[in-house]
Amino acid sequence: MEATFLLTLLITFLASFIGYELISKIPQTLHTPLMSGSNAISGITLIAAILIYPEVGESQILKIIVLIAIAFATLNIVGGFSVTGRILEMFKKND
Amino acid sequence: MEATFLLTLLITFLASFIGYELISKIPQTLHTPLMSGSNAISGITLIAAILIYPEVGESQILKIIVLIAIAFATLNIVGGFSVTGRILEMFKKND
Amino acid sequence: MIEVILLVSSVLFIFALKLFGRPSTAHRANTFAMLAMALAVFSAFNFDFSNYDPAFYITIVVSGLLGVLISKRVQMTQMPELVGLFNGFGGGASGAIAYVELSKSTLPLSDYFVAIFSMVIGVFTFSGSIIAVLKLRGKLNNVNTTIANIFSAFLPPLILLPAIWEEMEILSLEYFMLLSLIAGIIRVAVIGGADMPVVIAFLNSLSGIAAMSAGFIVNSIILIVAGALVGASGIILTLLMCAAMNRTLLDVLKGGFGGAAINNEYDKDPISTSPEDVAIQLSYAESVVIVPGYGMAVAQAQAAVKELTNTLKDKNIEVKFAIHPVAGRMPGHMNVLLAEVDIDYEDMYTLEDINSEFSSTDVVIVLGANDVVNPLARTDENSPIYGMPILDVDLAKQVIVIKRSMSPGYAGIANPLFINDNAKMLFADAKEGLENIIKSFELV
Amino acid sequence: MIEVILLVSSVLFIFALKLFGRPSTAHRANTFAMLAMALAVFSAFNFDFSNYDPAFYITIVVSGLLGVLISKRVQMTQMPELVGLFNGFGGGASGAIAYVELSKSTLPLSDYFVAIFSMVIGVFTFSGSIIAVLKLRGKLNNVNTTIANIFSAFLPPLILLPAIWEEMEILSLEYFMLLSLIAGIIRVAVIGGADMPVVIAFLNSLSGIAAMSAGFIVNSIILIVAGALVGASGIILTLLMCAAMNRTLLDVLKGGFGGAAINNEYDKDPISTSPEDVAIQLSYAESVVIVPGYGMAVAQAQAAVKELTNTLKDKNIEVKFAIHPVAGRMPGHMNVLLAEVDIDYEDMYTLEDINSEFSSTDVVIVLGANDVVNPLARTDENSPIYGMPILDVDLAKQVIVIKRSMSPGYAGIANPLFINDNAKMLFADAKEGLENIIKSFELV
Ligand SMILES: NC(=O)c1ccc[n+]([C@@H]2O[C@H](COP(=O)([O-])OP(=O)(O)OC[C@H]3O[C@@H](n4cnc5c(N)ncnc54)[C@H](OP(=O)(O)O)[C@@H]3O)[C@@H](O)[C@H]2O)c1
Ligand SMILES: NC(=O)c1ccc[n+]([C@@H]2O[C@H](COP(=O)([O-])OP(=O)(O)OC[C@H]3O[C@@H](n4cnc5c(N)ncnc54)[C@H](OP(=O)(O)O)[C@@H]3O)[C@@H](O)[C@H]2O)c1
Repeated sequence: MEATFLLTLLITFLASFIGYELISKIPQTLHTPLMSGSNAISGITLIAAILIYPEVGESQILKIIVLIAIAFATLNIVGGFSVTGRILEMFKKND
Repeated sequence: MEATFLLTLLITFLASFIGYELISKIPQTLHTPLMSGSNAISGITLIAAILIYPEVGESQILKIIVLIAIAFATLNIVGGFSVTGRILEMFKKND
Repeated sequence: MIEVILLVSSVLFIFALKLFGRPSTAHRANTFAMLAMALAVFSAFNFDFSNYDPAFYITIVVSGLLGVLISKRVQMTQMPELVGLFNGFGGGASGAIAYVELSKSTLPLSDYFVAIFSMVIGVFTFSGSIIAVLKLRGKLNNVNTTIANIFSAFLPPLILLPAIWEEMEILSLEYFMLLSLIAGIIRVAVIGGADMPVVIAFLNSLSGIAAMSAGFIVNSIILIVAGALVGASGIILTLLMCAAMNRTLLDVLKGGFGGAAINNEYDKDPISTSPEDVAIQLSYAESVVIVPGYGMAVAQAQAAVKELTNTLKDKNIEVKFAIHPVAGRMPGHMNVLLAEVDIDYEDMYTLEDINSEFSSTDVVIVLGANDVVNPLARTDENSPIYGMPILDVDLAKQVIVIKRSMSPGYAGIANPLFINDNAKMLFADAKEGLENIIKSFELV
Repeated sequence: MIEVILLVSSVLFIFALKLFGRPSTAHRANTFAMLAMALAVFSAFNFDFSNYDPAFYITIVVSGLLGVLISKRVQMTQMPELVGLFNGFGGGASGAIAYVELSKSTLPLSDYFVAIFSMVIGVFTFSGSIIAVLKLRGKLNNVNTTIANIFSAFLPPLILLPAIWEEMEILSLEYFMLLSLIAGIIRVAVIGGADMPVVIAFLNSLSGIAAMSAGFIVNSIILIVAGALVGASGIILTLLMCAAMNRTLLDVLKGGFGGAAINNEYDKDPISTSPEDVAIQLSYAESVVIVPGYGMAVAQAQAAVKELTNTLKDKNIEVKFAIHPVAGRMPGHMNVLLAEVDIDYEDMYTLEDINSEFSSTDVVIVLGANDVVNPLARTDENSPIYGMPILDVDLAKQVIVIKRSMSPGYAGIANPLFINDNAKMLFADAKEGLENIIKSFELV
């Protein structure tokens, strides 16, 4: 999606605002899974890595750096969601 | 601000979501001013009227219709905010 | 630059809504919203004010002044009508704009449908709101639902008419406008007067949606943001009211509720009482709960309520207000009237907060309220209000009902509370009744 | 098409966050977030998977498997470290991407600054997180704050260096990267171990902001939406923790808190007790509140807690858990450990909810908690924890403290609770102590 800079700013504001409102309401009990879950989401940067990977061109060094970014981000996403799932499983048993 | 259709949809979603979250939290005591206040905001359509007014061209009929729209929207905005202010003034006294 | 202004305006609108969340910040919310609106309007001129002729400026100034005038003149009890009226104007404006845009032949197809949508919704909001206002003023009786049913049945062929009958094609815009106008009138006409608050909140939501779609046509994000906020606000209030009556929105919009006098007889005479007796009873109470209803608004009795409250508090009697979510004729109606006479909002309790307290309350004064305290909602499965959450005043030690007669409330059904053993009726206009009680206090 | 997928993905992320709000829907929240992530990743390929070589796919698969492996292996007590580690990876990835983009000379100026920002924040998050993990594992002692102060003082000239010294210009990117790396290390190194949760939440917020700015560079809205959500989440948790300790974020980041042993003497000997005595005392109690702390996590005593709870409940003794917002080493740490052993979250109370109940509680068991029950926070203005809201266990009829010694908690100060008249110390490892109590019950 392409957008003008200010529209992007508006979206940034709206999303941050929603984040603020929603997270303020999450009870303390869930703060650990929230932390690990939102941590997993920060791996979203993987998308940027995928987008730029085909464009790095010849440079092997840059390519390796992007691959490192991909490895890091994937670890963050997969590990993060998996561990969050494990934690939440414990809360589910209580229902 | 110009934007692609889907970005606009995203903004629509984000704004509606925020509206939903915020308004769900407003206590019953304030429902009347909320109603009159959000009513005033719906006069925002005045902006559309201002935008298209210079473009209606020759047609006198269309011009008059836009003027009616402007009158309606202005009434809605000015009257709405003014009456909301009056109502809220009553709540302020209580502090 | 314009973009920055619009960004700021959007942000302000959202913070305004956030500040609306607490009585102590709500008046600042209004200032924020006004500022946001001013910025948005200003930005629409794009720094070029010469594009506009005197007719334009005169229209703005005159209607603005008119708006101020009306809003200053109106009484707090007429608030529901006023909101309905302004709301109709907002919808009408969106409808008119969509019509003008549609008249230009340059609209791309996708925008075309959005514009049709905006026009239909806007015009429907306009005519529906006008009817709602007339109903609230008591100028219109309920229309039989069959008319609406017939109209709905014929709507599909009516809509398709221009597609079939070629001569109509050139006028099809005007034709659709007329259809929406009629639809608005008929739809609202069949709905009972006391359901008008739901209708108005729903139309408020629609006017927001109309503004939002106008935003899609003229490509303005601020219309979309503000419109979405209004749309959300209206729909939430609508659903809250429906929940408070245990009815669905569809049920309300279908119309035909209330007005019908069913099962309107009592198998026992009520005990009636006098202002003097009430005064004596109150002076022996330790805790009093006042339940205001539509009758308080009609009688403009709020000042008298304040006076009675002061009298009671001076005697160290605890006074609370129990406010049902749909008491009166608009959400929060009672709260505003009480706030008008400086009653602290800390003393106003919602249904959930106070219902458990009635059993330990000495005296409950039901002031021009009826349906919202009708115990049939709990007990009679066949009652039209069955399942509606009510204020359980019948559990209190003593209930005093102040109203003019035994006639029913909006739902049109008898209220067994009136003949309960612990209830006494003070037949009087709400204001006069209270004033007489206060006078009697001076004699006690 | 891609745009539609991204729109759906954004919406899903937001609903995921909303579902996170209640324990009963939270596990669905994770599914939503995973789905949103999968859609976003899928869309990045733009339906053309052939653009990518084997190295790419191998990297993804291997690191994905590694992620699963680590997450399945880790113990619940190591959660803080794990979150910190993953967080560092996320930040590092954003930093690396920004670096690559910066290496391309085609970046427009506005994006250039955003990219620098993203790189600095990302790399800082990376190195800071690694240090935080090492500290949590106890592999690193507190570093003297003077190092950090000196570094901060020299930072401005260090940043300006490439502008002055021409030879450095070509390497300025790498130079800035190095500076950020060092800054992350030094900044976190001076902060005490028990403040690591705050640091990790703060770095979590930063990693969201880094992802968000990466979104600005590669022009991807989904990165912005998701990044903003993470940024907001991290900062809220950070501020909540700071509020729970009555310290400001700046104060925490400045470092130098805790570790110092001040005023560590008691003018009285504590009363020590035995598992048998505790068992007897408990069996006469009607209400018991258990206050878990860091010691429970260290000792992995949660299963023993569950067993004791069952034993007590079988005897019709009411058992509640009082959980301080910063008990343990991460927000919600105790809740997770207790949930692990199937303790109902309805039985876990927050500080606000339980503090008024202590005065009517028969026995409080403080299990490896210390600072969060230190009454000096209420009474001693000079104490480093003064003003921190604490669990007022000293108001209970009897307090039993299970810990291994009289040594202080993280804040490094003596706890007068231990020598209170109504307190008894059971010197033991949390797990062993509990197990002995349970055994004694069988003998009672
Ligand atoms: N507020 C909302 O947003 C909303 C929305 C939708 C529907 N409604 C409906 O509106 C109704 C509200 O209930 P409610 O209890 O407030 O009102 P109600 O049930 O309509 O009863 C009002 C009562 O006030 C009495 N009254 C009228 N004028 C009076 C005067 N001058 N002095 C004293 N009493 C007077 C009437 O009895 P007398 O003629 O004997 O005096 C009548 O019984 C409910 O049926 C509710 O479902 C409200
Ligand atoms: N949770 C968070 O998010 C967070 C964030 C920022 C700061 N903090 C800080 O962390 C601290 C948390 O307070 P807290 O009361 O949970 O912990 P604490 O004050 O650090 O005390 C923990 C106690 O547990 C005992 N302990 C250690 N190992 C044990 C074992 N195996 N068995 C039994 N006891 C053991 C220690 O005493 P012995 O050595 O005598 O056994 C110690 O006194 C606070 O100072 C808070 O400000 C927490």
